Amino acid sequence: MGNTRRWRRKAASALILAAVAVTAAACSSSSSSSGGTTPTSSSTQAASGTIKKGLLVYFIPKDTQNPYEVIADNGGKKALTELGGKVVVSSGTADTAAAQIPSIQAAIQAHANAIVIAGNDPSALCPSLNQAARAGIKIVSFDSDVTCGSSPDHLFINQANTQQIGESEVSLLAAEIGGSGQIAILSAAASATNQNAWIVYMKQELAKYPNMKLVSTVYGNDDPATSLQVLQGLLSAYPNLRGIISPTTVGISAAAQYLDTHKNLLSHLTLTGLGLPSLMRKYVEDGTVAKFELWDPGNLGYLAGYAAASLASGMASLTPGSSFKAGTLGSYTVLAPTAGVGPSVVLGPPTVFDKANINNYHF
Amino acid sequence: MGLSEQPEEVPRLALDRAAKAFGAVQALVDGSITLFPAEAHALVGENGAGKSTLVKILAGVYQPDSGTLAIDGQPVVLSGPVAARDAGISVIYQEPTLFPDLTVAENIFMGRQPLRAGRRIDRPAMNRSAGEIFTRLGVALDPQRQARGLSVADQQIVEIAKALSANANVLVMDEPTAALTSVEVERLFEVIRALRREGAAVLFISHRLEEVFAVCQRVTIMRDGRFVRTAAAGDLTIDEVIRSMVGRDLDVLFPSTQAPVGEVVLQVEQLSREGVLHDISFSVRRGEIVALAGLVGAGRSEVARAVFGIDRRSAGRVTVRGQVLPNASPLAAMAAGVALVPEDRRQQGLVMDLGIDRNIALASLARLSRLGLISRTRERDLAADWANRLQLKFGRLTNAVSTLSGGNQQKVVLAKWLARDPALLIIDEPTRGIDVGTKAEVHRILDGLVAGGLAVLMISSELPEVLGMADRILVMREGRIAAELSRAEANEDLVMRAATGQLKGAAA
Amino acid sequence: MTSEPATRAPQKREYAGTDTSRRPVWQRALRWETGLVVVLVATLIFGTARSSDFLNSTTGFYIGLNMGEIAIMALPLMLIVITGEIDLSVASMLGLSGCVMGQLHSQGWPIGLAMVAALVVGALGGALNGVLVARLGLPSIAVTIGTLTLFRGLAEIVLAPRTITDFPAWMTSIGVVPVPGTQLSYSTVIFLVLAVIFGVVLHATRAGRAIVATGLAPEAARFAGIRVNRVKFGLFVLSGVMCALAGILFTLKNASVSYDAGTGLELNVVAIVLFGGVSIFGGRGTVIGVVLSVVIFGTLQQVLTQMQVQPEVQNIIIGGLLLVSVVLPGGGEAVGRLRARLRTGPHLARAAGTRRLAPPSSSDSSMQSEEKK
Amino acid sequence: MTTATSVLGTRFARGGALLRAREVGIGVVLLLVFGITTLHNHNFATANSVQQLLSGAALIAMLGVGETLVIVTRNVDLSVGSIVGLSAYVVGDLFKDHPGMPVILGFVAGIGIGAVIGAINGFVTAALRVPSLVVTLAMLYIIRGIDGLIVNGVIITSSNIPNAFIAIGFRTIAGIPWLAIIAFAVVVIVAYAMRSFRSGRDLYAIGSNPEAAALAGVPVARRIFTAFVISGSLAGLAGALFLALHAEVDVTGGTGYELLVVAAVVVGGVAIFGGSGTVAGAALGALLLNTINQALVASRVSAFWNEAIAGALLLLAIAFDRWLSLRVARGLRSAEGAHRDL
Repeated sequence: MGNTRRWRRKAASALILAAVAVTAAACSSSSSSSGGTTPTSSSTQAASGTIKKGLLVYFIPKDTQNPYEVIADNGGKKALTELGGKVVVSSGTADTAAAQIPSIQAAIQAHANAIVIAGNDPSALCPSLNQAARAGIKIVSFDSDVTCGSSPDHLFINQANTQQIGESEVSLLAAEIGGSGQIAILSAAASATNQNAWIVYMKQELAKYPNMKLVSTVYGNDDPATSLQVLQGLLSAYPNLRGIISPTTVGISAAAQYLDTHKNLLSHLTLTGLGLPSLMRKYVEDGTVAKFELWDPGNLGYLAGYAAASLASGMASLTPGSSFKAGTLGSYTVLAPTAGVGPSVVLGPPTVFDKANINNYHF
Repeated sequence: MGLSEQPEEVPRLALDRAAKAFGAVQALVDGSITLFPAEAHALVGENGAGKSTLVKILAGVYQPDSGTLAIDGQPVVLSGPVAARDAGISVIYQEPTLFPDLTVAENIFMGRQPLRAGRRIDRPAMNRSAGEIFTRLGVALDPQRQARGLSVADQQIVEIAKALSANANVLVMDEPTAALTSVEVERLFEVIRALRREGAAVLFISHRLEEVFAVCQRVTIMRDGRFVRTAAAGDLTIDEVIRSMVGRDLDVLFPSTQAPVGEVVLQVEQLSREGVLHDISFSVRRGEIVALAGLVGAGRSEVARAVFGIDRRSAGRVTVRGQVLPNASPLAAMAAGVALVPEDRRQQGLVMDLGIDRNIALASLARLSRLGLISRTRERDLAADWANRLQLKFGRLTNAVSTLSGGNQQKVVLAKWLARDPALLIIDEPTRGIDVGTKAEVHRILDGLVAGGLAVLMISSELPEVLGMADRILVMREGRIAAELSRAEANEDLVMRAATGQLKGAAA
Repeated sequence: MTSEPATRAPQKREYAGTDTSRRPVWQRALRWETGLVVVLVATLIFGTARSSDFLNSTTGFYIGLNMGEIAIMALPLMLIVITGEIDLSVASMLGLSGCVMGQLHSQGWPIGLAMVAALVVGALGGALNGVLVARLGLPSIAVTIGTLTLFRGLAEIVLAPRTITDFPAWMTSIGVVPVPGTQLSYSTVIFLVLAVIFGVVLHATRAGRAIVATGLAPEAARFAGIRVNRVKFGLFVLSGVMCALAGILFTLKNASVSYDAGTGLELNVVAIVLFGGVSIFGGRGTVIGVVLSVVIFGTLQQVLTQMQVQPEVQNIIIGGLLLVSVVLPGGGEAVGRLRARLRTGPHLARAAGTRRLAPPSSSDSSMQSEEKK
Repeated sequence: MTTATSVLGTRFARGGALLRAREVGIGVVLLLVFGITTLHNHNFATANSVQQLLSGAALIAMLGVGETLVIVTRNVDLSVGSIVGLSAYVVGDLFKDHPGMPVILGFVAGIGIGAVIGAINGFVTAALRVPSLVVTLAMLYIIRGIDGLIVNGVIITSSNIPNAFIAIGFRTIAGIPWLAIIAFAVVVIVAYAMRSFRSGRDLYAIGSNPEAAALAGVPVARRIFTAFVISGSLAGLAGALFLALHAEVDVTGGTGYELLVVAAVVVGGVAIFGGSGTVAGAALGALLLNTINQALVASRVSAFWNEAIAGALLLLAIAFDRWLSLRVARGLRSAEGAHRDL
């Protein structure tokens, strides 16, 4: 399975590279073609130099119930409130692309100015998003990117550099377990784009630690109960497991809770990953988890909100190197497309939380 | 035996002029019966005379539309089965109502299980009591076995045990002997006599008049939902009873055109079905009616099912007009010209919720279709044609057949099959649950068909029908043909004796 | 009369809402469908009142796009429910067939061949259901809960954790563009064509009569030469194939497939079929009703999403509609029963839990009791 | 006839023996799975691992008990999973809003929520005579919707819940997890009641032959209503325990449990069309399914195979049941046939 997967991954990367090449070409042409429209509008915008009032931005999170997404959505609302616009949060109750499509359609029919979406599927949403783009709606993705190639053009608000997260996760764990032993990954859904992207970089980084062996990747589907069940199976299958990386807020919290109630495991097992400080505070304070990292999802949504509003007002573009202002977060520069990721901005480096600083964060 | 009627005594139970209608059908017009303590009282009447409705009223299942019921002289209203039970009435239905998943003892004591401290069921006591009842009945049934898989006779025993355990002083037995062997019947009679000695009143319903005279002191006769008369058994003869039941002479009921008997249509050779049928061989010719007679459970309907292909036969050969029928294929049988009017009209014969037209057309759809589409016009025409030919009484052809009376329902089943122009008609219980008038009509239809060259294999539990209609009678007993009787030699006594295994020298 | 012990479990029908034996089927059906039309019109008026441009062709296109696959799966399920069975494995089969198609395509199979393979997988899965239900006589609800898990598990084996996305663009455009010359999505057109075919088959052919008769009176159907088991087997295979077709469309529409495609849709499909007036006890149901039900669900979803009604409330509304759809037809009878209860005291009501027990409301009950001699 | 049939019949069909055999059968399979897995991976038999098996199965077993009561009456309750989710969240929410709330009140609240929903299910099913499959399917949607409205994207975490409550989720007594003890107690109590009280036997009678049950004076509607209330209450209790076990809950709590529970119950030998089966069997079925799941992971079988194997096992269990009953029936028929030959 691992082999095929790697093969698949390579093939995919090759495809994506090819796509990127095309995109890059298309971008230059599209920037010139969009340059036909954008400069005119931006020239008028530039004259006032402000973001339009009364913008309507649809935030389409993975689902309406994920706490992480809710915090991000609230960040977006905050941004649009500052800008005198309005945010509508719309999605399904389940993490499926099918449940998000009606929300995209609703955005089109409501003549929204921009859509900010966290994709449940890298490509299933592309057809719908294309329709939205054709209707003149600016597309911003955040949290989990959609990989539609060049169509539609969209800006990805990257929570943190994908590669950086993958690497830092591994190095955090390596530092704690002395760089040797069996480790495992407790992920969300097997089809989650961001998870899989991070895992790719984790594996690359692991090559630097010859004594650390990734024995298994299990999927908790971002459901506490499933996460617990697969974790238990993992522990049973690999009694000598030294470390677990759970790059999902639900997974790490479920795993921490289990370790918290089975402290005997802590003598040889270390947990790290991506978690919300509010969920993890208790476990950091009582020593169950030493370190984990994350960015502020509220800021992520806030940035996405500003990016969407700026794009819709012609105050920002997808051109690499261009920049826009994001309220209290300062100014951001659009990065050039890289393998698998189109134009993007990065929120910033993730924060590593530990006993010393966790009480400073309240998301 | 003698007459034990004591008019001055207060009857244990008196039902007076009870009536019950279901929609347009008046099932019971005048149900009246009086039971005294320590008597066995027979209720006789033809199918459809209203006996079962009367029984269900006594059981509290139906509430009569009018009429009164008194127990020990006190008027009562039985609002449900529990009320009837509390009033001391126990009903043993002809169709046993057991819980297949529970044990025999639990079946007997359901809802009345003996309790011990804390309202818990006292299983040992329950099993012991059940065992005692079986001892009293003289049967060896294990109280702790599951009811699933009990033979019909054993189920009947459990039903009787249920009634006995309830200490009922009125026992209603709706055809309890239908499925019993003669030994079992005699044992049951002993039980009834014992119950009578203990002061209970027993209402005994049976079609076997000799049984009625063997065990009962008084007889009540019903016809067409009405009370006809009650008399002491000693004052009646079987003939009188039959005349009262039928209300006319039998000859009128059974027209008999002698049709020329032609070539063999159905040839059955060594037909067997494991555990059910053994080595059945017979033939039916053009223009004759062959009747399968025998007790319930003797395997008559099973022969029909195996010939038609509903049941798989384990051995033997069925040939229709020289063509060997493949096993278990009703379609092949139909194609060969076989039609089966099954015994259970509601479950097997008709789709009750569908219209008259659709039911009639159901077996002829291929003929009514053009390019795979059913022509509604031709369907209606076919139905209208047969409804007319069989003088069906109905409102509209699209009305559900459930709105029809039993007799008209049977005509719909007949129409469905006759529309296929069959060579062989297997008809199982042709007149069950049909009023007397329609009954004669059905007989006339059959007679006409035979005269027209149809071969008919008829199964009937009604001896007069068998004797009146059939050219030859095959008497079945325990899955075998016990005797073959010609129309000339057959009489009620002979058939019954063959059916119960008391006929010496019969083929077996 | 048979020697078969009478203790054999009676009909598995539990609580029929109503005793309908007195009114012809079509009259009842008509009444239910009239109700559906009213609900639909109300929904449309509501939607238009909220947003003046609700009633445009784009809305219709979206409704079709969102409901297409569910609607296609609802058609064979309707027939299965009419025969008195159920198929809960539909959404899993959608996922499995999509995964098979995706996997084969990614391995270099031509897309057409991969689609055929998906349909074959659908037929095989349906045949498995069919064998277990029709041949072995197992309860379809338990069997299809089992195959629901099995098919989804097979999809997981085939594809997880990958997502296949590299489908030819000219095929995946069916998720974006309408059928040329119309404003309808491809899945809508396919559904409408299928609905017409299913309608004709159900209402005007021998097969349709066989299906209805099987659901209303399986024994009578057998005695009329209908091969009840074959009918059921065929329908399960048909269901498998249709679900595979839905899986193909679902995959192309989304331009991607992963093992969890369509998870949980089975409940939506069942809800649509039941809301369309198809009786869970079998024997009753019309294609028109199911089509109306599909349109109502789709329209409602659009209206509510555009009104920014939370998805949770949408769930509540769906559940409520489903509940109403079964309670309403039985409502009249229930009131009558309550009245009877008041009249005759508590005993009757205590015995009233099961159907065909308490005072029979139709003439046939008397016939039943009279003829068992 | 009577004698021959009953003697032979006894050997084939004595109810209790057959059912006991079924439970023994599940037990044997359970031990086999356990033993083979342990050979493969010695860690599977450690105290910790066994505790996990028991705790993991406890919730489904408890739901299985309630579901058994309902299925035995020829109904089905598909709303249990959503009740677990709602109950777990509401109990958590109560603890969050009232930090000093006694632990026991959490359970009372959970059971109360379940009982109310069970009463609605029971009323609509029994009094309005609507098919329970549709009723509880509709309730599944409605409860999930209500749950979502209450949750509204907020997660209840372990810091919101009293430690004494969480302790129930992982503490053990003599090595046995609390959860398993509670589930065991529920199984024992209900099993005893189903066996030893008239009302319990009534449930079997209703499922076995509803018409005969009414004729025997069984209050059918009331019993069905009660079965749903108990099923709902147990689901509510399971919800509270779900919270204790996971110490956090969001909107996904209990998702998909309904089918898992039906599967466990069917594997445990409860006939889907009513009349037979025991709560002990259902609980063993839950334990078996959970053990198989864990065994697959412990045997390092790819997680992707879990679901397919679980589905196949469920089908096997149903088919095996059918085969068994056919064999019994055939045995009886040839027994009667043999008699006829006498």
